[in-house]
Amino acid sequence: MKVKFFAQIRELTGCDAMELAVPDNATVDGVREQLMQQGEVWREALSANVLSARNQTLCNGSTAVCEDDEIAFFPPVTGG
Amino acid sequence: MKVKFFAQIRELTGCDAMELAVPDNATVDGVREQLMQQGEVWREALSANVLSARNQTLCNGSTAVCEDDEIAFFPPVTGG
Amino acid sequence: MFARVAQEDFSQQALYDELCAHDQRSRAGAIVTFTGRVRDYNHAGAIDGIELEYYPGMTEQALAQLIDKAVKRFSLTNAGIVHRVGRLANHEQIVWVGTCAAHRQDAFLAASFLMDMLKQSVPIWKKEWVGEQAHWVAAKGSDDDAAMRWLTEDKDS
Amino acid sequence: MFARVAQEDFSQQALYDELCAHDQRSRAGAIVTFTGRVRDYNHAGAIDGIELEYYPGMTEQALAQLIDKAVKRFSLTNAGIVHRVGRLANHEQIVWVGTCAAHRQDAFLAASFLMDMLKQSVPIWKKEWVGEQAHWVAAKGSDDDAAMRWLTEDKDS
Repeated sequence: MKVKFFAQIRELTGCDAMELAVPDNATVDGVREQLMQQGEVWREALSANVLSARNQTLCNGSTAVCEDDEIAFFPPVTGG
Repeated sequence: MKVKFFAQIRELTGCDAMELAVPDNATVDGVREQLMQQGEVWREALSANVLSARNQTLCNGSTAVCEDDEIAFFPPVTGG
Repeated sequence: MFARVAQEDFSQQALYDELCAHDQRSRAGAIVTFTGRVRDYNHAGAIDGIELEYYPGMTEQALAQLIDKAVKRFSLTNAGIVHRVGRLANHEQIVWVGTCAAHRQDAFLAASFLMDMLKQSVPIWKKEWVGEQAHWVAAKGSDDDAAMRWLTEDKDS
Repeated sequence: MFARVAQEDFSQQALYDELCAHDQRSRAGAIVTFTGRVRDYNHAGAIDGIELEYYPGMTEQALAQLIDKAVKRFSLTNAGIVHRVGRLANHEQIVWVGTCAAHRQDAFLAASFLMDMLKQSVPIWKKEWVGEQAHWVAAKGSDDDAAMRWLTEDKDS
């Protein structure tokens, strides 16, 4: 699956996008947990108040995801 | 004193402005009463819901007036 | 600040530029504009334009006082209003209001306030034309209610 | 209806004309615009411009959905939104919202709604520059509260 990161999360992790293999029956929270295993900086970046989107629509942690999805993690928005 | 009329009142009376001599200690209501003496059409025009202004500032019926004033009578406003 | 009565049409860009150029601190984060246009219908059906009468002298003064009140009440950095008079065809621009403030809520509230109060306190009267006939428009209770909202808040504070 | 993300600056007149040209019934009596500009200060002092990051694809989609929601909720005859991204200097234009409706209350409410919801649901993130340093802006509780006002009304109805 494609995973994207924005703003503080992108800067902290130094990563704007990655391909990730996820198990069957994964959820957004599962993906986030998996990413946080990658190291301290990932844990820090993703443990704060983080929003998520599945296929460019806001979703919550319990949303189911599959291999073809585009998942994104980002901080609360501050446009306008 | 100068008296001005606008909108329906101007049209009904056929008068947009006139000079009027008023007694000492007159009020806006007194001026209005005096004008209504001029005939049926004046009575009709000035007996409805009428606003008044003294020297271009909204005022009420009990406002005192003097010879140098400009008094105006008009219906509720409908601009915008 | 500006408050004008005009026979001729106005330009959105020119008024917006005028509003921002004279913005007190050139730092307004929020600018709101309202434009009112002639609707081509009323409650009874189609109309053929309107005609606006005003009280030269008092109308300009009432508009200026309204702007002044809005600037103080909502901490605006600038505000302006232009109201046309005379005969106007359907869809023509009638009135423009613009407000500048540091924050959006003030700019929105002030523009609403200006329109609500204008409809209650500025001497302008509207006739609607249908063919060769023109009828004076009656003041609307809903406009009184809208203005009352602000006046009641005045009393409370 | 239009909803765009843009690097380049926008023209007030061009957006206003676009909004009115595509007004469904060309009969909107009320047009409200909101323009947000870069303020030259924040709570801590002077700043030197901002930088806006977005999520290509999702941001455009979120703006379009927001416009759609506002048009339905407030019976608008048209609405549009443009949000800039990238590096912006102090006082530059950031965002423009325009609404057309038969009556002024709908046009005002819809423009407020669009700005409140934009600040809560559209993926755009702001950095403030001070000299050579840039800091991400934290989401404001007051913006959540403003959006909550509309969301609570949704639940009630």
